[in-house]
Amino acid sequence: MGACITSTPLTITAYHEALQRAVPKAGAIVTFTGQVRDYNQQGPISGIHLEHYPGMTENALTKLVTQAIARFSLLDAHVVHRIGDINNYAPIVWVGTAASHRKAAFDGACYVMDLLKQSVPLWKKEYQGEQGVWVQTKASDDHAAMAWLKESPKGEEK
Amino acid sequence: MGACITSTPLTITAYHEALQRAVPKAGAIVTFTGQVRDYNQQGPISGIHLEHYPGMTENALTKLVTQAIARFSLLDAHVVHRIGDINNYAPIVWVGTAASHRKAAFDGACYVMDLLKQSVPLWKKEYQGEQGVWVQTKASDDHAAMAWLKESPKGEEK
Amino acid sequence: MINIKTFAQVREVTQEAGFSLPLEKANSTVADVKVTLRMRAPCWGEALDDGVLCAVNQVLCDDSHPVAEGDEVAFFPPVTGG
Amino acid sequence: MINIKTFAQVREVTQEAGFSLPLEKANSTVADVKVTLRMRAPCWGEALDDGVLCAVNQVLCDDSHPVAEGDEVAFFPPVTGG
Repeated sequence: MGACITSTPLTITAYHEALQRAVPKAGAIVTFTGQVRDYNQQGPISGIHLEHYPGMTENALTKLVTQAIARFSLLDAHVVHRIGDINNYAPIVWVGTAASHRKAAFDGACYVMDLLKQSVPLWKKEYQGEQGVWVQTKASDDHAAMAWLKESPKGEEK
Repeated sequence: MGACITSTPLTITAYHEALQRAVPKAGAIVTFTGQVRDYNQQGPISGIHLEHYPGMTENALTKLVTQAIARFSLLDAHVVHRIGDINNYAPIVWVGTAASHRKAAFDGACYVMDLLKQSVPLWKKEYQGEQGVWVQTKASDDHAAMAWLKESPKGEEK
Repeated sequence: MINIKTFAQVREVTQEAGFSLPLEKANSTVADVKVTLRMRAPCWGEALDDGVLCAVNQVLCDDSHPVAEGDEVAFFPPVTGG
Repeated sequence: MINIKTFAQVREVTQEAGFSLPLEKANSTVADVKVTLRMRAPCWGEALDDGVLCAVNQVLCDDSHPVAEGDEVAFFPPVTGG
């Protein structure tokens, strides 16, 4: 199991090989790579900046991966998230899941990404030239989604 | 777009990198790797043999990938399937999908694997020592699943 | 002549992976080919039992599908790949 | 003293990324801390508007959550990562 934050470019191939080495007997491995798109709803963008909450971000990612492993009986799951300035088309996030069967591996990876988007303390600013604009979300949706984070990371898992 | 059959070990990393190079602007890339498990419902196995229908297998895979791209508006999708004798823990099949958003990439990869299992002319024999036993499926389920293959690969896609 | 192909259990039961077969009449169908094959040897009766699939020129077909001179007609069990 | 931290828009609006703040009374809650911060400068009123989240010692909390001496209390907008 692994959850990691980095300000340097993601090395997708290395993560994939590490996961495979960690659980060589897995029947199914699913990976997700999220990359910076060159547009948003307002038009073209020239890159993003991702701010994080040092400590809490790592804890939230670790908790998320631990929950995914328990919930879907995964053999293993890793997540790596980049922070700081990131150019268009560069990978932002990588998730890898390993399971005995493919449904669990797919469901686990989807779950990690869904919750990550809603509940890990990361904030995205999109740039159009020099002008950076924070990405907005509906607070109401987000409050509900963040509810699971209210459990202590060191507490009992449900 | 690519669909390929090989009797040599899969080179997952190379496929992943090729997909990324093919659609560098994709927002989301999902990969699935299926590997030989060392057991079945009867007990431990020592490896498998996969037989295919030369020509029809390639056509079916190509059609499947083409349909997945159309159905989920994927930017690209690749599938590579190994045939012949395959040892425990070795990769059998690799699927990679690229899309603007993650749901399409996940759904596309799931779809390719679901239909592949049911509708591509591949037959698996599992070995316990020297003794090989064909994997069975319920004909009734399979007839329904194979229905889509009755459309000509060169015909109009629905 | 048509080209018969077999795969997996069908190939093992019949011990014939591929061979040519004369078309016995005009307007033949997959069902007609099956009748001819069943008369070829007892093992073909076993091989063509319920559940066996047929592809004509690599497209999956029902028993009513026409079979013409030069066609490739394949018989195989339900698939189990992936 | 408690340690206040801010992120993203909250940090930019207040122009204070982190600082120490005396706890004004025993049995303080997040709501009490917010009252103190709103009096600190007008920008804090804006920064603590609806939708801002609070974490005490890196665990997300409601306004009623207790805040004790030495706690890390962070304010930030809804998350938008991934």
